[in-house]
Amino acid sequence: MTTLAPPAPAPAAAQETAPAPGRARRRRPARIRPGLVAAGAVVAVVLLAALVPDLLAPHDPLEISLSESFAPPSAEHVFGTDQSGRDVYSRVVHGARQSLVIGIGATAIGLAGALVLGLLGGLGGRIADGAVTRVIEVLYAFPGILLALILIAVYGNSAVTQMVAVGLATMPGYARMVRGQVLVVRGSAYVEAARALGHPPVRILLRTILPNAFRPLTVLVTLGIGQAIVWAAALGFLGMGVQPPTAEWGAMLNAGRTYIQQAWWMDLFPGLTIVLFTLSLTVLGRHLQRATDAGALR
Amino acid sequence: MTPTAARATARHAAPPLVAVQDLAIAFDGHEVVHDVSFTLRPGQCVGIVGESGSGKSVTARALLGLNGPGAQVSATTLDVGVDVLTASEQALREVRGRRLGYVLQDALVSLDPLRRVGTEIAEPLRVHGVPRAERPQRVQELLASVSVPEPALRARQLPSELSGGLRQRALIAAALALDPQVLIADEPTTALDVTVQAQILELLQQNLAAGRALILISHDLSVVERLADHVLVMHHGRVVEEGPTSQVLAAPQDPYTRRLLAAIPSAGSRGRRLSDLPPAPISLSPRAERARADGTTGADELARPEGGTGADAARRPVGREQADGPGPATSRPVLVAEGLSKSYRGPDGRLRRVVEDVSFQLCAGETLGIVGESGSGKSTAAAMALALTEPTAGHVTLDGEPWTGIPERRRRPRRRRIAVVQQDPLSSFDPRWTVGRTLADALPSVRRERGTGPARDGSGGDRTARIAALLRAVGLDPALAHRHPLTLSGGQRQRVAIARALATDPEVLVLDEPVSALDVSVQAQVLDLLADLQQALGTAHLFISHDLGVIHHVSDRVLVMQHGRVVESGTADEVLHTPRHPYTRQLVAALPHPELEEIA
Amino acid sequence: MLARRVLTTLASSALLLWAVATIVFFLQHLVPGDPALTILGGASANPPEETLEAVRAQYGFDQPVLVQYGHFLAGLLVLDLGESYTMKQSVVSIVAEQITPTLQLTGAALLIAWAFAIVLTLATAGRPGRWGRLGAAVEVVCAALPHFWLGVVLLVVFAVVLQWLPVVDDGPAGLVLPALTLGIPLGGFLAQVTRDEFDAALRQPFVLSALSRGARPGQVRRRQVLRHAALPGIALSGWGLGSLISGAVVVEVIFSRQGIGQVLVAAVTAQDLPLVIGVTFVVAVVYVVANILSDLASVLVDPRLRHAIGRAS
Amino acid sequence: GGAAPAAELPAGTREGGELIFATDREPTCLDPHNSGDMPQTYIARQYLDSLVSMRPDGSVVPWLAESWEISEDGLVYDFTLKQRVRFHDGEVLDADAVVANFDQIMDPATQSSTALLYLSPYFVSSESLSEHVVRVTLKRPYSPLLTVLAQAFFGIESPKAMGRGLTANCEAPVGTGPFKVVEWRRNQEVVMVRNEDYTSAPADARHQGPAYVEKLTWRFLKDNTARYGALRSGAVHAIFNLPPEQVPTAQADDRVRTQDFVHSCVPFALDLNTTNTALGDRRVRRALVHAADAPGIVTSAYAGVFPYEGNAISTGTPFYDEAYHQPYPYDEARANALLDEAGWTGRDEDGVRTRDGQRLTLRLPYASDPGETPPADLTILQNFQAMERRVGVDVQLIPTDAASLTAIRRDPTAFDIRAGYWNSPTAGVMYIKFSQETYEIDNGQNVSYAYDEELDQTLLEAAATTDPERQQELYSRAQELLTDQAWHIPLYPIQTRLAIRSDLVADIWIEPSEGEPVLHDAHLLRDGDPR
Ligand SMILES: Nc1ncnc2c1ncn2[C@@H]1O[C@H](COP(=O)(O)OP(=O)(O)OP(=O)(O)O)[C@@H](O)[C@H]1O
Ligand SMILES: Nc1ncnc2c1ncn2[C@@H]1O[C@H](COP(=O)(O)OP(=O)(O)OP(=O)(O)O)[C@@H](O)[C@H]1O
Ligand SMILES: [Mg+2]
Ligand SMILES: [Mg+2]
Repeated sequence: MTTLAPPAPAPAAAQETAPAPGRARRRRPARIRPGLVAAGAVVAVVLLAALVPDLLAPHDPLEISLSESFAPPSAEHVFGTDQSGRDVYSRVVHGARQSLVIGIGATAIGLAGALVLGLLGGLGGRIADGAVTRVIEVLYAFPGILLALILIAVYGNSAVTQMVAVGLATMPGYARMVRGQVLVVRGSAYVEAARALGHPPVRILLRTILPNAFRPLTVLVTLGIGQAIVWAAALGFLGMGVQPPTAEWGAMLNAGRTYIQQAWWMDLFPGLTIVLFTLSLTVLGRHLQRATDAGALR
Repeated sequence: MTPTAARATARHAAPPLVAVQDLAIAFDGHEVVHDVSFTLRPGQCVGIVGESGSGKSVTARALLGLNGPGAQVSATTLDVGVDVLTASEQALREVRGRRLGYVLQDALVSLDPLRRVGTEIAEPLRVHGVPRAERPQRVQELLASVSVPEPALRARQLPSELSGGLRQRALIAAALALDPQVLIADEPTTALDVTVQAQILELLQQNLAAGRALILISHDLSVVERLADHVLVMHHGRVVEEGPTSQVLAAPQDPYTRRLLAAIPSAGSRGRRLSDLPPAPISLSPRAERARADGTTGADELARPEGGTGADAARRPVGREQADGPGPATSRPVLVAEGLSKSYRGPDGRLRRVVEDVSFQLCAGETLGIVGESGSGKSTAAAMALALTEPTAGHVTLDGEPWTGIPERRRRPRRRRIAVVQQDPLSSFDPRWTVGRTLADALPSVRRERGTGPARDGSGGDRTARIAALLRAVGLDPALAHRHPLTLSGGQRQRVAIARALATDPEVLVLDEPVSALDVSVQAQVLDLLADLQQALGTAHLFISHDLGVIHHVSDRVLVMQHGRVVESGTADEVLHTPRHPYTRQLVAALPHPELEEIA
Repeated sequence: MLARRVLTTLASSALLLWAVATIVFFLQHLVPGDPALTILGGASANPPEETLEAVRAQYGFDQPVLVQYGHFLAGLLVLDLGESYTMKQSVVSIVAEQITPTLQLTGAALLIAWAFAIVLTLATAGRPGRWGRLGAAVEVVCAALPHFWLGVVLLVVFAVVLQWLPVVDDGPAGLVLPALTLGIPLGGFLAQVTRDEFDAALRQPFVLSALSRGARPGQVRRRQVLRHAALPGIALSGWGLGSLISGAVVVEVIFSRQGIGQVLVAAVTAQDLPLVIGVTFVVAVVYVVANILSDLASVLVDPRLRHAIGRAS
Repeated sequence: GGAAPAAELPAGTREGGELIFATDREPTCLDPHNSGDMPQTYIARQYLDSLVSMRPDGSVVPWLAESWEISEDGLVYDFTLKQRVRFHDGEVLDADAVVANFDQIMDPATQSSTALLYLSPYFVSSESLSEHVVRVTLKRPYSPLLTVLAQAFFGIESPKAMGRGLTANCEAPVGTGPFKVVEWRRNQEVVMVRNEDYTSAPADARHQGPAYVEKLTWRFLKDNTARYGALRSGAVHAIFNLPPEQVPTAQADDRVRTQDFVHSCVPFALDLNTTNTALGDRRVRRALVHAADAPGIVTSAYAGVFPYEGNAISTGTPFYDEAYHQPYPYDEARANALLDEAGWTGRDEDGVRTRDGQRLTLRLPYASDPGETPPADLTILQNFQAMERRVGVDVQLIPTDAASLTAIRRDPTAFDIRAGYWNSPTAGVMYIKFSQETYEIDNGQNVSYAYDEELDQTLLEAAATTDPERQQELYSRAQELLTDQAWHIPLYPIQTRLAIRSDLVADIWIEPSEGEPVLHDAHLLRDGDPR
């Protein structure tokens, strides 16, 4: 659980330093990179699985078959079966939706909170900024797991609680980043240019400050989705994860852990899925960021 | 004449230290340097000049074998004591620092900010096996030898604690640590104040006198003129002209060299065009246009004149002749600043006055130059004039009405009458936006003009036309509207910044170092453009620069700032020909080569 | 000046601790369930109603929450955190006993994370082609590894099957696997941050400058570039140590280690308020101290910060 | 006195050394009088002695009580204590000490759940007749009393130590047993050392006098993989609760010996809350059992390691009746028919049965802590859920934390099904779970909220008789009645499963009252030092 969304390193103003004149012009033309294509394919398949799982899954993810438990991968069950004889592949496919909901939901909650805090801190003047900095500090000092456990104890164990819990735990990291970024952008020459043009503050905020402050968040967000899935899975380890027998990657990984010595497939496939998906999101995120950073250099 | 003669004799006696024949350098198959050849003998100074991107630095790095893994370097000869093309990495490392000292272009960032200056200078000593015990002593000697005061103290400081000039000296000291026979100095004086610049040149001169050879790279002809025996003029990666310095500068053969020389602004160039480009074809009357805009918004494109050659425009504009005299005083003052002061709280919590009691008047059609060294408060004064920063004391009026000290809300409708071209053009653009969008953002919105709902951008066609007109007005191809600022050259960016300022049809234009990031030839074009615009539109310019030549070239009247105060003011000629304040005198004295004026 | 800086740090730390304790206090009061039952033995107990009443009166659960909060604050002032409902022991002594093994674990994990990040960065960052990409991929994968899974795999492979390391052991050998479990994902994360910075620093002119003096590229990477690259990672380490404590919850269960993580989970689920507050409190203290340490480490690496420290965090 | 036990040991073994025993759950209090959770008894057995000791056949033999006499009416028990037995703190074991123990156990403040369930309904008083004779008086005859007292829950503690207060006594209780508690390192281990003056081993011990091993370390290794891994790597000598998923590997390993013991208990079962309208109908309850395929789900979840048990009590319980082993075979058609008959004929869009617009949804909260609900049990719950889904019954599994679960226990409206078991050395355990008395105490034991007058009478009568044949008759009837009601769905009997490194240690055995491992006789083999 170390891996919740990272707090911002120093606000990344350095990204903006111009390359030597003329150098930028000579960027390589965009080659089709196989890694990028593969990453895109993985994400596309996962999205497809989340939207129409039945298209990809041959079996009912919840249907047990007591006589077929712990069957190794075969033509019938390509990823094998689990302790109740359920088809692991179909569960992985069906798990996409729940995992994505948790991952994206938690990240969205974290970001939304961070947005409010970060903007308040970045735009609100000295006192507001001081207060926000304190709030972020306090949230940091709180062990994330504690927040999650208490929330689940108070509001019961549901996908929503988990999303909120994980979202809150990741929020301070995003908030710090947003705040730093807003501060950088606010002081930038192009915001000054906009002011000099006599644009009203709301317009400057919406059209200039916000979009630029969020640009560096893309990678974080793509990373964050994967992290949130892993986070929720860790809650599962403590028995606070999604309700069984719901198919969800983290929960599957956690359940498979027990049988790792006799049924490795129960862990391998959900684990690979999480890692591949996270990796793909990161690759895409980095590419996206590079593309926007360079101001679409083509 | 004497030192040069002495060196000339030495040069023919000794074998070359550096021999380059048919050097070509390519990145990813794209050749950026072609067929460069030269030799360097002991005591000799070869100068390489040329505009930005012409391949000067790449050539220098090739001598050290440091062009990076992406570079393909070829030459019939590339000898610096070892054959760079065939030598082992080990052998090259032996040469670097010991035989060739290299002073990088970006003095301010070429020292590791996390290491103490002493460590940096000791590095070549360490790398080349000088015992640890001897190093501190040597470091201090080296610092002393480049005239760094209190060398023992400086050695313990961090680069960030040193001024630009000191950093440049420390860098030179590191390059000289092992007493290399050849020193390569890449733009050793750019980014430095004139006064400091003079000191560095003095230092290099001493070094030459001590018998070391020097390769001096600069885009500034005046700098090269002072030191080099021999000059290569590079253009687009090619040597377009070479020869003894005096000969090349006095009687340039190549058109590019001639253009380069003509482009240097100075007192002598006042009223003349610096570039050989035709004047930007602007003939619209902004006031008339504004009147029309009140009624119609349709096709009020910035009109282009038919014809209109550069020939007559190359003459000094008539209005300027008048402005030179008592003219400005008679015309109406648009921007008046009185007793402006500004304080900032420093990191130690103490208040620091960065601008103190600055007053000036700016009249329509006039250019007021503000000159002063870096950090003297020029930009801050400008920001107060723009009411982007509230003054701590004093006030500004625009067209006789209060401009500072009122809520921003009341200022906003009048903001379009005063526009700014910011100091660093690149960072003044939203990096996500194309040029077109940047300009569109500056255009008055239809809503504001018509006072109707947000059904604007429907008239996208008009806006596109206006953007194209603006781009043409600053001499850019309208097709650039789809590019991102990052992909533009420095000169193009600066023009876009000017176009944006013009988009609001201002009466006052604040230009904060509009040419300092540009090399001479591009600078010349931009300065010409500004002059043309001023003539056509009758705007008042507040022109900020640290370059006396530029200031003298453009200004009717001049303010000299030091430490936040105005130390001298008057007409350009008064101030710069007969400076009264010691600081101004120092500035003028430090100008490297009054004689170049005559050459040009 | 220094005294003032120390005072500010102390004051803001105290504020932070108070805020954390207060939030936990009220949050925990939202949890349904009867603390009196917890005190009387938890799930398997069947106390009669009179006993419950007596306990409620004794602990003041029948008083309004704000009054309870007042008592709680009063205790906090003298660092009296009360007695654990479930462990029937003073919270301070439980926490004091359990924090040491956790700190050992998280400290070792942080070291491993840094070693991992540094080795990986030095080996692959800024290198074109396959190596660079491989390094970047390894980082992402490591950062995405869930502790509970990594721990079990390491345990099975190295302790059970290969038997190279003990399954359980209080000594340093027993620390290896748990610390790896915690350290590798954090290392992946630190490496990501470090690599970005490393790439940026490698493009700085001072690198070329050093090379032009004859320095070896490897040396420049190690002695100069790495230093720049490590800065954001160091700044994150204080936070990292705090987050490791969340991870320790899982690792301590898997490797059956003593520690604050296990206590925390048990305390939250059993609604053992004094213990929850005690643990949160000490975690916050660790966080505060870790941040001060990471600030100091940043200053060591970046002497420019010497003048800036104590200003904006 | 320090007899020389080494002399008695078989060749190739050695005296002394440290024995490391690892178990999964850690008690919150070491004193077994306080509350009464299974992990407490396992440790208590090592440092406490009880009055009597139980044999596998259900009979009892002397321990701290050398002999005892029971009055004709079965209401008065006179125990004569062993002489010259001292507690670890030097106090003498006498009649007053035993009385003090009964007082402590019966004191509501001690919160002894075992006392509440085993003694309160019967107990009147205890008194010392002489220095070494204790008299216990009962309200009504209670034939299982001796077996009840054999449990470590009723181990005799030093009155002086008990006087220190509950908290201190929890931390470091003092008994007369073969080991003394030295230190309890929370979350890690309880360290015990040999009681060099031990003279009070039970009559069925394999040797008298002090234990063979010098030091006993009782480690808590919560994680299944780690616990078994520790055994395999030799870091511990024996583990409690061999994880079912590891049984095949353990059996394949010839260094590991497994030892099982089926508890006398109400098996692990799903209790159906009859206050739920649907579950109040016996047809629905029976349908659930028919649909569950209980043998199938147990076998799949426990990999065949645990046997299925469909009776109200386990095979290890006295008076178990084979006839009720599998009363409701897996029969989906029958289940559907029963549900239809009960009026649950509608189906909603998910295929769940409805009646009068009400869905047949049953909430099953379970402990979210994996230590409380091990993976195999969770699998059982999931399998059960899936099986019931096939006949249109929607079972909702609700992971719940400890505090909330405590709250649920006393609130019949908060759950419909709960999983649980009850260990007890007597068949009287049925009374604890299903009687009007426990229903009215409302202490959470009668999870089904159900009782039957005939059942109550039968069980009370069985407790009052001492005639084994009559008891068998009555307890069989009770099993029949319970089976008929289908108030719960029994699944598997609780087992104590030890895995022992037979190359490192010998002579660990399991006593039958609560399945407590006995380490007094254990001795390390010559090369048996694991560390
Ligand atoms: N590593 C590189 N990869 C690709 N192109 C490069 C690289 N380094 C330099 N170039 C290109 O080589 C050309 C010459 O660059 P160089 O730095 O030598 O210019 P310069 O004359 O020193 O300009 P300036 O006055 O701005 O320093 C430029 O077009 C530049 O974009
Ligand atoms: N917002 C600010 N807060 C604190 N100090 C400031 C601020 N803006 C400017 N300063 C300080 O005020 C002084 C004057 O800055 P200013 O930018 O006006 O100088 P300048 O003459 O424009 O220099 P340059 O030629 O380098 O652009 C500098 O020392 C600068 O550090
Ligand atoms: Mg250059
Ligand atoms: Mg400036």
